[in-house]
This record gives sequence, C-alpha cells and structure tokens, in this order.
Amino acid sequence: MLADSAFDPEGFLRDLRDWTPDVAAQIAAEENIQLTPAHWEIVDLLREYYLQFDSSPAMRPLVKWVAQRLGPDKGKSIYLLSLFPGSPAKLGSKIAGLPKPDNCL
Amino acid sequence: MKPVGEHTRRSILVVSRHAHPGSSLPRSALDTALAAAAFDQPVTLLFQGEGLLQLLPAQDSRAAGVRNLRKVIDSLPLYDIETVYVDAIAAAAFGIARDSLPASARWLDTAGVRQLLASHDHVLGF
Amino acid sequence: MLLHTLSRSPAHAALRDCLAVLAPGDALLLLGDGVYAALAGSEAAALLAASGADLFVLDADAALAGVRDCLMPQATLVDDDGFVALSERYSRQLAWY
Amino acid sequence: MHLTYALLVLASPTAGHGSLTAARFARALLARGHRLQRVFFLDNGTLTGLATAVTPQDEQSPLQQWAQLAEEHQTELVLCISSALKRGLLDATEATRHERAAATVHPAFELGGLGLLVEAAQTADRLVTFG
Repeated sequence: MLADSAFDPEGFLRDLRDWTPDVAAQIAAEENIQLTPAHWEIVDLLREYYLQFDSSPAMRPLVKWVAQRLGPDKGKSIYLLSLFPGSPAKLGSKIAGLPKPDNCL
Repeated sequence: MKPVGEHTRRSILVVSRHAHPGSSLPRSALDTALAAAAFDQPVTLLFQGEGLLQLLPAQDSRAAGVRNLRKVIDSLPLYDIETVYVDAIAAAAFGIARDSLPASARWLDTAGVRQLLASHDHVLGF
Repeated sequence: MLLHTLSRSPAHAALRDCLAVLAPGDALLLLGDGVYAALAGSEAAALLAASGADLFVLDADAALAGVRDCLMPQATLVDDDGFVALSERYSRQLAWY
Repeated sequence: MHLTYALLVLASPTAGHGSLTAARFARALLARGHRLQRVFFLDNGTLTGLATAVTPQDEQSPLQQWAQLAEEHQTELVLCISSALKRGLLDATEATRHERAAATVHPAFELGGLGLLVEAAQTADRLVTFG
C-alpha cells in the first residue's frame, strides 16, 4: 500500500513510476472498484496503448482499440462503462497509472 | 456538445507545416485533429512544407524527455483518421522517400493540395 | 478560392509554402512582418506578382513597418474593415506564419 | 449578408502583434453587423489570457483589448485548457486541481477543451486564424 502522500487530492499518482498492480488495486478500491480479470484486460490494454502511442486514449479510440484486441463484444462503450462507470477512458487510465488528463478531450 | 446533423456538418482541414520539436504548433495541430475526430466531426490532416518531417520514422524521444509525436500520429487510425496527406513537393525538397513515411500517407502534388484546400469548409493553418 | 494571410517575413519558409499553393483567383493579405514581401523591386514581390493572386496589405502593419510608400504597385492597402470584407468574399482562410 | 464568425488565435501576445490584430478584426466584423460566436485561443495564443501580464502604459495591452471586447459584446473567450496549463494559466478550479498557489487567468476568459473549437467550426460560416 502506498501512503496517501503518494496521491494528489484527486487520487492520481504523483509519480507514475510508483505504479504497480497492487497500486492499481489500491486506486481502484478508492473508486469502489474491485479489480477482476475483466478489468485487468482493459487496464493492461490501456498501458499498452500508452506505450505504443505515447498518449492516453479518448473514449472513441479506446473502444476501437479494445475491439481490435479483444473482439467486438468487448469493444463497446456499454461494456467498458459496466467495468469503469462514468468515464471509462479517464477512470481506466487513472487505475492504469497513466498521466493525469488535462481535460482537453 | 450539441449533436449536429449529417447535412450540416462542416469539414475541417488541418494544415500542419511546422517541424517539431522546435515548435509547439505540430502538437496543437494534431490535438485539434484528434479532438475533431473524437467528437465525430469530419477532419483531414495535411502535412505541408517542413511539417512532413513530423512523419519520419524511428523517432525516439526518451533521451530528450518529451512526447514522441510520431507515436501520437500512429494513433490516428484509432480515431478513424485512416489517411493523412503529404505535400510531395516538400518531400522531394527534403529528400524524403515515399517508403519512409507511414503507409497511411497519401502523396499530393500541387494540384492535389489545392483540391484538398478547396474541398473543405474550414482550413486551419498551423 | 481562398483568402491567404501571411504574417512572416519573406525570409521564412512561410512565403515559400504559401507560394506553392497560391493560385489565380485566390487573395493574399500580407500582415505583420508579411508586409515586407510586398516591397517594390524585391524578389518576393516578383514571385507574388507572378502568382496571379490578388494582393492586399494591411495598412496599419505597412505603416508600422515603414513600407507604406514603397509597396509593389499590384498591392492594395486595406484597413480592418477591408480585411473583414475580404473574409466575407472568400469563405475559407489559410494563415501562413 | 450577415455571417457567423469564430476566431482562432495562435499568436503569442508578446511576439509580434497578431493578438492585437485579431482583436481589431473582431471589432471590425462586429461593426459590419456579423456575429462573433467564439474566440478560441490555442498554443501560444493562450498567453493572451494571463491576468498577471503587465504591459507598458504607453502600449496597447492585448489582454485589455480582449477583456473590453468581451465586456462590451459578451464575446466568449476560451483558452485551450491543455495549452493554458502548460503555460501557467490556471483558473481557480485548475489551481486547486493541480495544487498551485493562485489562479492566473483573467476573468474575461474561460478554460475549455478543444471540443469548443470543433463545435465553433461546425456553427461558424467563417473561421479565421491568427498565427
């Protein structure tokens, strides 16, 4: 468990290098999400997206990315919303330890 | 944002003609195109002049500590921007060969560039 | 048919890039340091004259640069109102800078 | 014929006078009876909204020109949020969000996403860029 001081007031990691799978579970718990294998599939894909494209996805490319990698059943907003309620791209990225969004998209 | 009907949608052409990383404009141009696509608005990207240097492969930004613009450009198809347009005359001037640019790049001569400019409702020069 | 605006001096690539696509029927408004491209007898002025585009210079910027009285004869001075009038006539604008 | 305009300002308020030219263009189009839907500031253009900028008394301040225009015509002035944050322009919300001491955006301006530029492009008959 990381100390509270490792997170900013919105619950984002201050230093992205602190991210580990356990930290992901800790961030998720703060958002009342218990990470299941279904969540992890998406979290891993988000980290892969970030490595490949040096950016965090907006909702639309995330849906397409998931569809390409996990098939059309999972590449749907409604499926992603069921795992990460509200804003899957933002919430998923937060748990995946990607940079804090600047709210531009 | 208000939903906009298909018949009223105005198309945007983003012309990116500065080299990175010396200018922040390429990033702003790309962000504008991504935003338009994320909101499902018709958008086209044209790399003109030294702007086409943004497309060079094998960019590695790790030592410099800045974002890798080419990697962001590689995400365009996920935003349903399948084709980017490149000014062929500028490419020749810089000695850039066709096969060194992304497969999604379509090369345009001067007439092609003019045609692109004329076929969009708004043209944004970066 | 486009309204081009050029605000960089002719020493920059902006002029070359603009000339590459400037066509008869287009309008080009020079503003900021772009006004130097219309200096009578300059290389840039010759290229602009050959482009076949209609040439305009923003009056305030020509005055600021001190070139108001030495512009190429093909160029027309316009004020802010004239700039807006140009944007009415041409539905698309492309800024070169 | 009255048109709807949107302006995109990329020019820095301190390098050249593109931001002032854009403000005069805005006044001129309003004087000709057109509508100005929104002015979107992007890239170095966002520096125009820096509340703490001090311009010499004998020079025109781009900040004041735009703020006056907004006051007289209720013009919407939007600073691209990601460009603004990088340049130290934060409103109260963003200052809290990013744990910075103070807000630095002039109240005539608001921070917003690029979606607002995209939306303006959809509704405007003319989109004029000042670089």
